[in-house]
Amino acid sequence: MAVIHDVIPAFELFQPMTVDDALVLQSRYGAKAWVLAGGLDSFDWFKDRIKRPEVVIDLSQIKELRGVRTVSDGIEIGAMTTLTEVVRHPMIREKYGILPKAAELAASPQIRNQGTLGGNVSQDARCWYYRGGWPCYRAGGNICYADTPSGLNREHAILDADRCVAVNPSDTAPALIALDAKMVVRTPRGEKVVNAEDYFIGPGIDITRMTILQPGDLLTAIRIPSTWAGAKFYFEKVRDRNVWDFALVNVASAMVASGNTIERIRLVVNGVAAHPVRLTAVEAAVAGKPRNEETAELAAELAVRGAKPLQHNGYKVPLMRNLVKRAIRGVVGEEAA
Amino acid sequence: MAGNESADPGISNQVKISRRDIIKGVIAAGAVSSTSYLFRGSTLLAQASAPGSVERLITLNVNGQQRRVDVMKQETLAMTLRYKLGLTGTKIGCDQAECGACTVLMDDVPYYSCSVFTHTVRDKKIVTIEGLAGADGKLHPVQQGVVEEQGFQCAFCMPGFVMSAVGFLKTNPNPTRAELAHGISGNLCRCQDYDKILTALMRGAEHMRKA
Amino acid sequence: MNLIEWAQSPWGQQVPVHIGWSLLWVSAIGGLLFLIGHAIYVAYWAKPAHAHSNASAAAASGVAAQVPERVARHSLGARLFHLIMAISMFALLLTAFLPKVGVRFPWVTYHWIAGIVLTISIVYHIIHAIFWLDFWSIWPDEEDREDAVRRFRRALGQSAPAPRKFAKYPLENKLYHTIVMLAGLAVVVTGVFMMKRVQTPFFIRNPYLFGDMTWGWMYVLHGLAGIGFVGLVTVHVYFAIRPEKLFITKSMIFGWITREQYLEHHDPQRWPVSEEASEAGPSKSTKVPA
Amino acid sequence: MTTKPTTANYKLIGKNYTTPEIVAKVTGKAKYAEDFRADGMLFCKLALSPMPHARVRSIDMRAALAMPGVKAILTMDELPAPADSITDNGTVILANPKGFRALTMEPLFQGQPILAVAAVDELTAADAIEKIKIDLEPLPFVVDPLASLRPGGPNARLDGNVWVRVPPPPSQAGRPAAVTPPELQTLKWTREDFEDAKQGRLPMGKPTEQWSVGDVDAGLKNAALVLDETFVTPNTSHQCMETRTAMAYWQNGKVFVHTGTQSTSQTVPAIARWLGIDPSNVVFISEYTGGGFGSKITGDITLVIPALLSKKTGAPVMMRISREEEHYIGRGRPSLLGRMKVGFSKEGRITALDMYVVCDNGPYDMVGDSFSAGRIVSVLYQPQAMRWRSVTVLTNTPPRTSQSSPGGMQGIAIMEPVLAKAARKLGLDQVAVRRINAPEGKAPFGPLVAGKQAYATSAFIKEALDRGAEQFKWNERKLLTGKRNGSKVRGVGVAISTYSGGTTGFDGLFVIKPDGKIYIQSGVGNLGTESWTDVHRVVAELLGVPWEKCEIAWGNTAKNLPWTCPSGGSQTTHAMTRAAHAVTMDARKKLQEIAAKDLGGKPEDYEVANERVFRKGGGAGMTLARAAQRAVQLGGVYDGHELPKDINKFTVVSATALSGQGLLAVARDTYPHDGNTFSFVASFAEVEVDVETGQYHILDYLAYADVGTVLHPKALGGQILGRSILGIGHTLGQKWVYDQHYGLPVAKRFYHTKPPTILDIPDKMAWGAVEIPDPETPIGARGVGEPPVGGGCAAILNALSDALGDEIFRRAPVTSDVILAALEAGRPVQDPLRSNI
Repeated sequence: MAVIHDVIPAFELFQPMTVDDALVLQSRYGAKAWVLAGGLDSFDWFKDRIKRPEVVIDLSQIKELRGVRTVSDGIEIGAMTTLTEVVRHPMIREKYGILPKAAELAASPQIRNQGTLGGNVSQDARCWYYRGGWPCYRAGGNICYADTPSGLNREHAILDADRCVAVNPSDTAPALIALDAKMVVRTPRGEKVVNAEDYFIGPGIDITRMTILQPGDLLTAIRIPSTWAGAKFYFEKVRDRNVWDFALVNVASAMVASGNTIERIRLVVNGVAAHPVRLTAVEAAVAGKPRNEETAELAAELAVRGAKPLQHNGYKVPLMRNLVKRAIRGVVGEEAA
Repeated sequence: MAGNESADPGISNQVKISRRDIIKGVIAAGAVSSTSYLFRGSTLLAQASAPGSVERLITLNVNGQQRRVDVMKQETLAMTLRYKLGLTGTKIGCDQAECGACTVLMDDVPYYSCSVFTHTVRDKKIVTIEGLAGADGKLHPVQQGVVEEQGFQCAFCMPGFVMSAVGFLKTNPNPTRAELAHGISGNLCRCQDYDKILTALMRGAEHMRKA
Repeated sequence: MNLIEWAQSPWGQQVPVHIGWSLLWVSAIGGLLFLIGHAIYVAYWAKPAHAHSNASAAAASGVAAQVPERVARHSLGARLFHLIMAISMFALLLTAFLPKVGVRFPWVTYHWIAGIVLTISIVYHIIHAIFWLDFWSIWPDEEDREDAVRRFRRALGQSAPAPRKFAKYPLENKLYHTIVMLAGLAVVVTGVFMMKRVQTPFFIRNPYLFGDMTWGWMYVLHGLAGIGFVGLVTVHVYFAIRPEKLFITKSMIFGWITREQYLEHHDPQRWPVSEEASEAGPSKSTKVPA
Repeated sequence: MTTKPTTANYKLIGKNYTTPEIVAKVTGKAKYAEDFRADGMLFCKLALSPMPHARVRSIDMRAALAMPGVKAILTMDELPAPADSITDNGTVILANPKGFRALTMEPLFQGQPILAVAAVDELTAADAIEKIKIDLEPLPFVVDPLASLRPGGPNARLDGNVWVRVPPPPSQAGRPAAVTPPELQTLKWTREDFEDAKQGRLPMGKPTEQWSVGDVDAGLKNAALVLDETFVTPNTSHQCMETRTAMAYWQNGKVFVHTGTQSTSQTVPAIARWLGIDPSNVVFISEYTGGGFGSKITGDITLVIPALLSKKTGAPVMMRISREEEHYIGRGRPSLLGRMKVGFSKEGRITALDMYVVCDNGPYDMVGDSFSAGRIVSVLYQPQAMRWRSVTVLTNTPPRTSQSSPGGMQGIAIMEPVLAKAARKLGLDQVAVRRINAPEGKAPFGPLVAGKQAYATSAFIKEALDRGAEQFKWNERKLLTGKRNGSKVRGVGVAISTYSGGTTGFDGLFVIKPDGKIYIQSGVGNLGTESWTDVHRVVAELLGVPWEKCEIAWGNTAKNLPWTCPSGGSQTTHAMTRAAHAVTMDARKKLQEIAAKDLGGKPEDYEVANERVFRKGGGAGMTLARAAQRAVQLGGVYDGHELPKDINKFTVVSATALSGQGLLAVARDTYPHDGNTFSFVASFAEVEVDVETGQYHILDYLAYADVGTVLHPKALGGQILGRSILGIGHTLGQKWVYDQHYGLPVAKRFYHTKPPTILDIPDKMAWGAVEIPDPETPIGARGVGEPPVGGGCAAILNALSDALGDEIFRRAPVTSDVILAALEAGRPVQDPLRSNI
């Protein structure tokens, strides 16, 4: 059968108005259904005719999934809130500045106008073999093409790889983990709330999924506790092009310091594993230490411990090291972050 | 529509050359009638009535007009605009939300129309490049800026850039050159005339502020 | 339901990638149905197999005196092997299929470690069986066939000579061993190659050892053998706990059976209790005249 | 024409103006190929090869043909055979039977079209493609040129792995020798040859082509410094914003084709050749083209697919080429693997240059990039002795073709880092080193032909260097570089660059009608360089007619256009201002003659200005409108009923169709032209590198051009800076990525292949022009499309090595991973010897 990567195949479209209706549809069509948020990840799959659902459930009409609400402890952001809305939201900018900073570095203006926070954190891997429709582990196959003697893995994982070496491409995910955000998930069995860092899974757990979401589940909102409101934030994304490009590595940190001493910190790196990597060991090690080059060096060395680079992504080790350094001590020569 | 009224000079010339109907049919940016079969119907059978099931025949608000149009479930806005409404000013450069040539405004916000399902924008006000100039043909200030500065080269990316700029300038009417560059950074130009494009669009912003 | 999952190779060719995992349930249910069927058969149709010929009875009474208290049935080595194999087999099945049924954990490392244990134990067993054990005792022979036919005809109510008593192993046991051996060799051989596809301390990962098609079929074979074991293990456990077979199960633990069990189930001519056979056992047996 | 004419007194030339089509562009009314519709129009989709090299055993299209709405399927056996072509001077170019064709039964790269389906809509066509069974037999493949040259390495084609130019057959009396296609041969290097590869040096096995001038070995022996450097340039796709979409239909035996092109006129014979029909049966429409950069010189051969499907189905057929398809069939610039042994005197003068290049040609028609690279290096750096050797290797990757500054960009990118390193080693100023080697006047270059080298018409690159260095404040900036500020370090770079700047011998055609207006016919393709209109400003300028009174017909061969150069190789500005000048002189002569006939005296007593022809020193005269009426009455040569003998037959057809409408001016450019025309650019850049992330950005960029007379400043600026960034893109990140095991590309999206965005360009950009007219052409104007490309690429490379040192990169692009890995290891870590990363 000849292959063609153009023209979206026909499917049935549903545009529920409420989350309940969406869940009904999801349970009715199960694995046949594809849930569409902003759609920017989905369109690639559809147009390349690689993933071809019979039914698409478009969440765009569900009002309750949009907008930012203040809740008892912190804020709740609807999963369908666009990245632009997050970037422009005055209160988020003021208290949780790292999130808009990360969101603004994602993709391009048009994509941020359409792409949603829920979609950005839940997006699929960008491994070019996988996206090219090669039948790899992540596509349900029995091989990883990127981790072979001739594999092209410049953009791939240096940590926690298990057969598949793809990385998580999200920019907002590490920021949310740094903010200790909680993901609100509706399942057929009711609602559950999970820590952002537990929302993401590696290939060892499920090689075909990036998150805990199973068919029938729906991410409805993201809660950010006030724990880290107004903390000292650092976010940096290193990429090839200055717009519309995925992170080679990005780093997100939230730090509370008294004077020059680090009281507590949350430190997350993405683009190095199939899930954002929270560096708990580093967090513990630098707590109570002065915010200086020495501490930064210590953190950096600790961070890359156990890194297993592939042929073409060895540079990610020094890159991750340096970004962690910067997250601790800021960029020398610039205002401390 | 702009598309329909502007019979292409090249083509009208051919109309002289030949009298056969098929050529009369060749008009720049075809009439809806000639293109309504770009896509055939959904291959799926009529769906069971379910919450959120959608009708194919919808009304779109495009450039201030209500347009009735038959839209497939999987149809993108770019295809609807180009092949069903004859608005070919909206270009398809990559069809993958990467180049911005298909950028249109929806409620004043720039979107990649190649990556929006037409059914999701029923309730939005859509403006394409054809809808910028006044009915009297008076150019939009941003268009004016482009003309004055001879912005762009092959101009395939131009409609998208202009729509992005107009959308951005509505939120930030007085940007620095760098801010404008960020605002329109979702658009690609392979003639790489970026420097002149920025000059032209900065001039457009200036006109917009005066207007 | 697909028997085999196919995919389009990077070159656009249809290649198998693995079996349809729904076959897992087929195998499990198949195993259950078999044991239910067998239970019913034994309960209602199976005629008592002990109506045996006088000749053998006489022989039995004749030899009874010489048969030791405890007849050694499984050497320590054989039992250890069986134990280790059983453990690794369970580990393999759990690590392979729990994730498939929704219990998710990083299973690959445990799986290949258990796989190595199984492989080594099987290699040991083959060598041990060839050089130390009564190698042929486990293979079905002509007499087993005749007895099976007899038993079957009697079950159908037809007249047939009474089947003889078993030699060392009952036919079911032998057949089971044969199937397990085939499936076992299949998983082990494919499994060893498949380790080249994952990160292990032993190889540099190289999935391009074979072509897409060869690998595909290898995965299918591994999968088929794997789910096969689900049914086989179910059946095995079933037989292990059947009352009339319990003495065999015990012997796999303690290594010996009683004289009574020996005389009741086994034909001393087909399984003469000899020094070699009993030395491993804890019995103070004396030689049986041939 | 030896004295340098001045441009000061022009009224239109050198002035900005609003081009005639820009309003249509900015309002969305400009129609590109995919914007046309026709009643009953069908849509076609392509089935592409999934393998890098295979043979089609069988095709089962029954299921597809059975689908409602599927109208026809086209395969290779329905394509006309490749046909010879004939140049203007009658030279026959023999068809290459091994050249690229629209469809194939032996695909030589992934993505090569095997068949096309026409259906009532795209969805049906696409679904039909998936119903077609194509049984393919995989064949040996190679996606890296050196891999193919290794002993026992695979060949991209069953009958060879390298192109070799062969001498033409003896020419028949009177007719120039035919141009024969290159020959496919098999070449393998020895194990010993590959020893060098171990040190990351390009192996230099047996070449297939070479030339040499002067004593290279002596030059190297007597040099104060000898450098031996290997550098690799990337394969890059043209990635025009508009894909090579085409629409076609047939009417009364004529085929009407809509698609993008770089030449309206020259695409007609190409279409005729590809379809095996007479040019008079081709109507070609292309008012607007969404970028070409060399990939659409005469449209694209795949346009025959909708044309043939249209013939087969009797309905118009639209072939919308997707972005992924464009990646496969949209052509690309070949990677050059280069090695330079260069000897320098202590003053930095190049005493000898030994150049070896391996060209990653792709599987089809031979590209001239490696030859052109040698030629450009030779003219730009004027080595006292030079040897050039090359192998053009076939790989199972998309077909290559000229891309802005084909070979020039690569040659300059390979050479400039060597020059930069030499300057550092010799403790010399970078500008000075370039100045001392830069060409001047009638600079010689290239191989010896009949005992002597060819030479340039003129070169004022030294002026460009001087003025550029001053404007860029080079001497101040260079002192501030290389110093760390936190994790940031700055560097400045300069590079010189050149490419051919024009051709000669094309036709001009316009009619002065009784309404007093000038109706100018333009066969130039409209790529947005605006040369299609700029060159005709010459007519209004020399006739003294306001631009508003000039109407230009373009973009549709039914509008009777003259024979014109293709807008490639930066020819148009030079070639077509000459033609415009020639045709204006023809009009002036005819006006003078008409005036003399009516008002007495000799033609030369009359002059033409202010829309009139009148007796010198005032007195009797007549308006151009009146003269146009008289021309019609007089007929003959005046209204086009008699035409000059030397114009192209294509122009004859057009002029004949226009005859009798007014004063018809038509002429061929026969002006003398001593030498080869080159344009030059001096590029300056400052970069800032962050050594903790490997990221860098360009703070400032200046390109100072020597392009002769400036026609249209804004358009020129757009070209100089736009094409500079095209080159800069090759440094920033543009590349192909191929999986060597399957021979397939994994980088097909923009976010993989990295064309520069508006946020990747320099913070500040500026351009200048020395504005010294070329003495060998009447208006003094040269082309500018290509020359800035190499300079842009190399200026950034040089700025990076100025900031980081020489031992960081061995290839372009230079991305953050390359920089970080090299800084970490203290040496270049990437494998420099692969054309794809």
